Amino acid sequence: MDFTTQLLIAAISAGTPLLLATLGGILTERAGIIQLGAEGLMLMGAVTTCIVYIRSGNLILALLAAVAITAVLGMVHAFLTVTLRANQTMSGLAMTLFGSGLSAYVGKSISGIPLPGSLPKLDLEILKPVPVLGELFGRLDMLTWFSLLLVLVLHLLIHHTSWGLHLRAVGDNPATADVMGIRVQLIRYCYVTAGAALIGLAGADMVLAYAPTWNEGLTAGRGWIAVGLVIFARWNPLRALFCAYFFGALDSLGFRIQLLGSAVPSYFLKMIPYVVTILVLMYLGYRNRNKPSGTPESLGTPYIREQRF
Amino acid sequence: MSPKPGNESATLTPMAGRSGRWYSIRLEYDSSRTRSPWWTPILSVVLALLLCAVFIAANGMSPLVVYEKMFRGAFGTSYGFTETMVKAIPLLLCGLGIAVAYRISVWNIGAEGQLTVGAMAATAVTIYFPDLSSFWSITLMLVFGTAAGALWGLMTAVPRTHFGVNELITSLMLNYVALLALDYVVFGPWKDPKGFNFPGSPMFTAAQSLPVLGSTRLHIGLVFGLVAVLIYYLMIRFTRWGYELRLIGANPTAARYAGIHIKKHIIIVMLISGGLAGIAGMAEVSGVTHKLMQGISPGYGYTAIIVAWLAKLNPLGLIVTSILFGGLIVGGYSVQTIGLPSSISEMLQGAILFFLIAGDMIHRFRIRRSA
Amino acid sequence: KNNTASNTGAAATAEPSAASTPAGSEAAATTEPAAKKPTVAFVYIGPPGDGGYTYQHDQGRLYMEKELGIKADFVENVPESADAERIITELAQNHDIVFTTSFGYMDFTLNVAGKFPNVKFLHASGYKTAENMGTYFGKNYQASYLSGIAAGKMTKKNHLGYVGAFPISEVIYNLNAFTLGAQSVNPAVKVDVVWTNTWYDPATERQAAISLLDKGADVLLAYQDSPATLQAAAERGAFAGGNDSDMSKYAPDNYLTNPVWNWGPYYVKAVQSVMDGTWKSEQYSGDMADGMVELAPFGNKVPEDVKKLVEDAKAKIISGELEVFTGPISDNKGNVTVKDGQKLTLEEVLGMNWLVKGVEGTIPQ
Amino acid sequence: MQDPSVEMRGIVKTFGAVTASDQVDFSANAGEIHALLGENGAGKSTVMSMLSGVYRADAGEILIHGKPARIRSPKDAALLGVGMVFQNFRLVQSLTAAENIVLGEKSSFWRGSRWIKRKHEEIEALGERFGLKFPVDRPIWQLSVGEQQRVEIVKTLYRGADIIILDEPTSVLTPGEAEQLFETLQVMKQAGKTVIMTTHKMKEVMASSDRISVMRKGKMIASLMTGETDELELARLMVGREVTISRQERAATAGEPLLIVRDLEVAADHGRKALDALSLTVHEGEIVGVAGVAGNGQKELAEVLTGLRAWRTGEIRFDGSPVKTASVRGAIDSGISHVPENRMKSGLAGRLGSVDNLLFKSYRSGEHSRFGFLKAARNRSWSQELVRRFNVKTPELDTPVQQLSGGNQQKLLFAREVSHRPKLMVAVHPTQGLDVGAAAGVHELLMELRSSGSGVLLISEDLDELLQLSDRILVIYGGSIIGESDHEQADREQIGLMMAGIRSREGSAV
Ligand SMILES: Nc1ncnc2c1ncn2[C@@H]1O[C@H](COP(=O)(O)OP(=O)(O)OP(=O)(O)O)[C@@H](O)[C@H]1O
Ligand SMILES: Nc1ncnc2c1ncn2[C@@H]1O[C@H](COP(=O)(O)OP(=O)(O)OP(=O)(O)O)[C@@H](O)[C@H]1O
Ligand SMILES: [Mg+2]
Ligand SMILES: [Mg+2]
Repeated sequence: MDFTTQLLIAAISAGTPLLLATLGGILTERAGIIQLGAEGLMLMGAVTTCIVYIRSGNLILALLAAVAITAVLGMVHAFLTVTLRANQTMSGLAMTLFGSGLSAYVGKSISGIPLPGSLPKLDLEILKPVPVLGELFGRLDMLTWFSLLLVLVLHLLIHHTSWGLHLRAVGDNPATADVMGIRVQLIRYCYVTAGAALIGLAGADMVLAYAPTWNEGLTAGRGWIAVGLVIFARWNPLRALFCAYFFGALDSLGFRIQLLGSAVPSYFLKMIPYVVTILVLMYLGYRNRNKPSGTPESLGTPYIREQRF
Repeated sequence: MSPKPGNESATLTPMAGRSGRWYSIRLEYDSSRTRSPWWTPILSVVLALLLCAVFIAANGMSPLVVYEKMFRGAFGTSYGFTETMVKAIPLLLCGLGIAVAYRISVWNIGAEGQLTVGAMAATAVTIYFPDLSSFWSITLMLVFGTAAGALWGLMTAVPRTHFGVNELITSLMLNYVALLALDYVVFGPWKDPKGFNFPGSPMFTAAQSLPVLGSTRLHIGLVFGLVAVLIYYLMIRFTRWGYELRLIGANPTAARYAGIHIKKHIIIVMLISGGLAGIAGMAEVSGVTHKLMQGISPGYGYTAIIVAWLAKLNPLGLIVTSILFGGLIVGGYSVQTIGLPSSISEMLQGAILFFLIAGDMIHRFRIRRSA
Repeated sequence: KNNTASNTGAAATAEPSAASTPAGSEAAATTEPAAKKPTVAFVYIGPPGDGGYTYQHDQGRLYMEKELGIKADFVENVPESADAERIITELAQNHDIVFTTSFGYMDFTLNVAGKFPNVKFLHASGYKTAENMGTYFGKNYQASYLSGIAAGKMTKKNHLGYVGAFPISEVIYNLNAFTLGAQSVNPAVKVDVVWTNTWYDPATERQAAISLLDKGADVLLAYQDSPATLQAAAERGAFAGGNDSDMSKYAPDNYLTNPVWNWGPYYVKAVQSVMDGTWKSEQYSGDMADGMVELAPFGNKVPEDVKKLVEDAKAKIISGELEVFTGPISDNKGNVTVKDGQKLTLEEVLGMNWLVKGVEGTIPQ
Repeated sequence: MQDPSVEMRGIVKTFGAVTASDQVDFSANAGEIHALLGENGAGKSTVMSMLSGVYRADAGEILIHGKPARIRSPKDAALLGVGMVFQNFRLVQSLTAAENIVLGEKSSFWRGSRWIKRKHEEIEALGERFGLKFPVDRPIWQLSVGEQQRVEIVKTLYRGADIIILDEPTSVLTPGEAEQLFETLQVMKQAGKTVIMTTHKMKEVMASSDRISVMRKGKMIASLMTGETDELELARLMVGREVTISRQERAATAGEPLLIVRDLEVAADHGRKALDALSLTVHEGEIVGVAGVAGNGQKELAEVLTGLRAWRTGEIRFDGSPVKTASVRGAIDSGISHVPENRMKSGLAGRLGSVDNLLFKSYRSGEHSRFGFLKAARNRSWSQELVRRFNVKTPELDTPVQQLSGGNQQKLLFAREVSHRPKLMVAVHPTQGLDVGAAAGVHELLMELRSSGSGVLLISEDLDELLQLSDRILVIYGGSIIGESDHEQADREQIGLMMAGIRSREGSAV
């Protein structure tokens, strides 16, 4: 295997939870609601998976539980921001704080206990002989395949279906969507909930794929990275794939450069993704200064039917 | 956020009425009620305590005992109280900076990074000018700390004003950059040569440390914070600049029509915001830890966001909320000696914020009967 | 009871902590008068459930509680920052002995020790002491050396990998010992090292491990708090070990072994000596001989001959016949750092700042 | 008499203290074009919004085709066959015209290219039938206002509405385009639809409708057959008293040239040309009116002159010296004042009180502040004085101005803009949303400015207002001035032609 293939494999492995969380963020924000609670939701997803998996021994049940719990938390966010029209930034921050605290609190009893198993891998024997693809896709786990599938599904959903059209309309101009008979608040609830569930699944993936046991603070800031990636990917699932893997690759590249005996301190290598994000966003801002930016136009503003414009 | 009042029916429960007519009770949203009552912060703290009480009780402990312990730990003894104040200092300074920015809807979440670079710059003074007199080292540390924080704020502001990049993202990313830079210096160039290779700068000398109150750890940084609050209060109330911020906050479009350069103000506000966090960083190294090390801030920059919001960006309210949160953090550790994890304090912070933002909105709804 | 000059705690006298009261009275009922039993507190860097460093301290605490019939308090997740000083102070107000279990507490412990002369402070892994403050730590590099022997025998490619948290002395001397151990049985072996700059972040640790595996290492050791390295190695069919505690439960078939801490006996001894009034400030350094440092049980697939080899070396270390850092040792830049026959003093080990020959990697400056 | 297809009885709607619709009864028949006439702010949009489900009535009932209807959301309304073209278009800018039209359609989950192609054809055919043409596959932000309106109309037709409401459809159209719209309405009428059109333009009503309902201050005043009434009666009903539209006699006061603009070229928000070689002159003591259909560069012209927008090429001279860069402060300091188009959006800060709102432009002057500190007490008494002099009705000086009535808000704004004796006033739609009395007050203020020697550039869509006040009327089209006529010889028809882009035969552009 050559260096690039190895790096790609590592990028997929490091990028998958980021991808899931970013897709969750994209769904939420496409509907016009800012989601800064990703870190808290990921932690809650991870801890729920661990508790249920350890108690029941059933992986599917554990994943379902993680999705269910984070979906409920998503509904809390939706209730605050959609129904009560509370400040979306603050609601997200509250979610992150509460989620970190609660996950540490409820996870006390099971921390350090090994999970009964890990994610099943799909062995694709037919792919094996194919040079690069075989190595890349021959042995990916179930959630990685799910995330890849999801990218495709969401891309098609957003751009080629009636639901996607509704979603885009709600995010860009809820007043118009409303008069066209689209149930703005309902759609917002649905997508905020679904988005939160996906972010929770990202947390589940982190614990299942990386560490076979729960410990508080397991995500170590990945949720915040996902928040950045949503914007970096400019609310597009296909771009999210590349951005998440790009971050994953940089994560891994740092170690590979260390191993090449580079004199550059690893701290600077680790800064790259953050600095690159800012620079790329600045470049895009400059390039698109005369065009609609691609940001869901109503992002951050609650919709009130009888409010005048 | 729109300045125009509007109304909307939120919920409806139709009831069969007489003669074919139908009636419903509904909640109507009235966005002109922007000023929420003074008691919402208090109520939200109470409700958050109640919510967490459920979790404490589920852990088989009496919430009353726990809260009493927390309160005692934070405010019950003079030692606890001075420690609460020590915690309140960075919260107050960062919270103030955040409040300035939020006044004109600049969502700075980068106080953490700004604080960190402030601490680093202050430490740089001790490393590169080790032999200055007490007055000069403290002054220089203050100047450097402020300038570094302000620079970090500027790096958030310029992408927003000149490239249209959302400041939430920039400030967040810069937090990580700052923390990595901190790692670099404490493991690399500024590592204490006599420190057995452990990360951290050499200890500051007495001349490089802020004066403290008696044998406590309460340092002069508290005065920085209070002075900053006072200046901020006066500026907002009585100066042209305060008036301009008020206009931008109320209606940015109108402010543009009044000849106010919003971009310039975003930059100014971020310089101040970052500068104040930088002072907090300087005060933390020079007043409390007396050396630069990893984890110089256990998340002050993030907690300060809640502190500012809970105070409704009001300078005097900030003093109260920063002490409250200082107490929450201090008390959070105290409860551990009776076997409760410290995460309860984080949960409480999150819950307070949840209830606060909900409470701020709920009072805007009123019940209405309609056909 | 120790009412010190700066003891401001009304809480301390009027209001003993809720947890220590029942323990005290229970003890009173069984053996000696309660007044003789000291109150003990621990300051932890992580949560006891971390399955690693703090977990082992907590096991030690529980052992001590059982042995002496004392109930000890603890405060977890104490950052190595300004908070530590307050927490240590608070604990000093109503405890007789305070164990601070992480390096970063050193200066804070020292500060507090100055204010509470009647309280005994014991700080793990540091080097500063005072009249009422001692230090304790163990030569876990001895066990690292033994892990190295096992790894050196098990590797098929003569290529080991080491995931280091931070380039600090503690990690460096363990890495060096590991390398020396491996070289003692397999002179051709080389060790690649990467620094993660985090104690606990499974995602990052996994990437570090994968990078090492991709470069060809087939046995890994991780000086980290999560079992992520072990999991990554298991997926590739490689062997790995962790740190601080027995991690075999996470992947029994791919587990090698690693150093583990066993603090219990020391805690019993220290508290007992305070009870007896014989306590003196010292820099206690435990080792494999007194059992503070141990080697975790081998994984399922470690062959008998390898175990045998390790057991032999262990016996020699315990008997004092074998000392890990005995010259000649040269660093990986070609300088002779330990001359032939020279043995490094504990101080020199604790300040180690160079990598032995055979380690591929650098200490970032 | 046939059964009405829409009937509204006793409809009440209040917004805070404002009763926008007070016991309104209304009915319209199938196959008729029904005009709802009323002043700005009379409540036309409010009543129609309740029919289309955007607002919910506080009281009253609605019958559609004779059956009581519960319209609680736009969706309910759509199911009952009610479609509305809003005054501010409800279009998603980032979506194509076709996507906007099919929005909300539940059928066909999958939207492959075949489906899209079929829909494009369907929509084009529908447009063809009613004489409405626009590019179906372009995003809305690239369409002109007229095209956007056509999209809106096709949208209602596509959704099968048989009750179609058009809210102020002609305010964004040229007379020619309006003519075309009325033809479309005729086709719709022929097809048996109920067409309801709100407007305050009596001429249009007379020319195109079958029946007319008149609203005033939230009340339904009358409902008449078009054939049985005339403009004068309508005007009386609409404003509640006799009005005569006449041109005032006036002395010529024009002096030296004050503002000279030469060959100005300005870019709009998305990079297109908004002003193209525009030239004009305003003299001291002169009111220059700018007529034109919305979206022809009026907004940009006002913004350039008040320093809000930079220009690419061209030359601006004000008060004898050249203006070099766009600067709002520069404009304020050199004596240009500005009454912006939408007072609550850009003229006032609704959450703040009168003092803060009055200080907008002058807070930097030595009179109101010193060393960066505001002279609080002085500013209060100064504001008190202005509020008194301009007769602004406000409970207290600190009452948020969003609680004032529209007329009082506008008075406050004028008080501010006039208080520092401007040399030039750029006024954009200054009487929009005001009742006759308040509008007359504004007109008086503008005339006062004129007689005191200031220049006024009056940008308005209200031709009557322009004809009444202006010394000269310029017509703006496609970003340039394409015609001019002076007070004496101004001719509605000619101006209307020019607004459609047809250049006057005799005169060329200034
Ligand atoms: N959403 C709203 N919130 C508050 N007040 C409103 C709202 N909608 C309308 N009003 C008020 O109701 C009154 C009637 O407004 P409406 O828009 O119906 O008038 P209109 O006849 O359509 O006027 P125009 O010709 O200017 O469109 C006005 O006083 C307006 O201020
Ligand atoms: N949002 C609001 N909150 C409180 N009071 C309001 C609000 N809007 C309007 N009012 C009050 O209701 C009254 C009527 O307002 P409205 O805008 O309908 O006046 P109007 O009859 O249109 O007068 P004008 O001709 O001056 O526009 C005003 O006197 C104002 O004080
Ligand atoms: Mg209207
Ligand atoms: Mg009005």
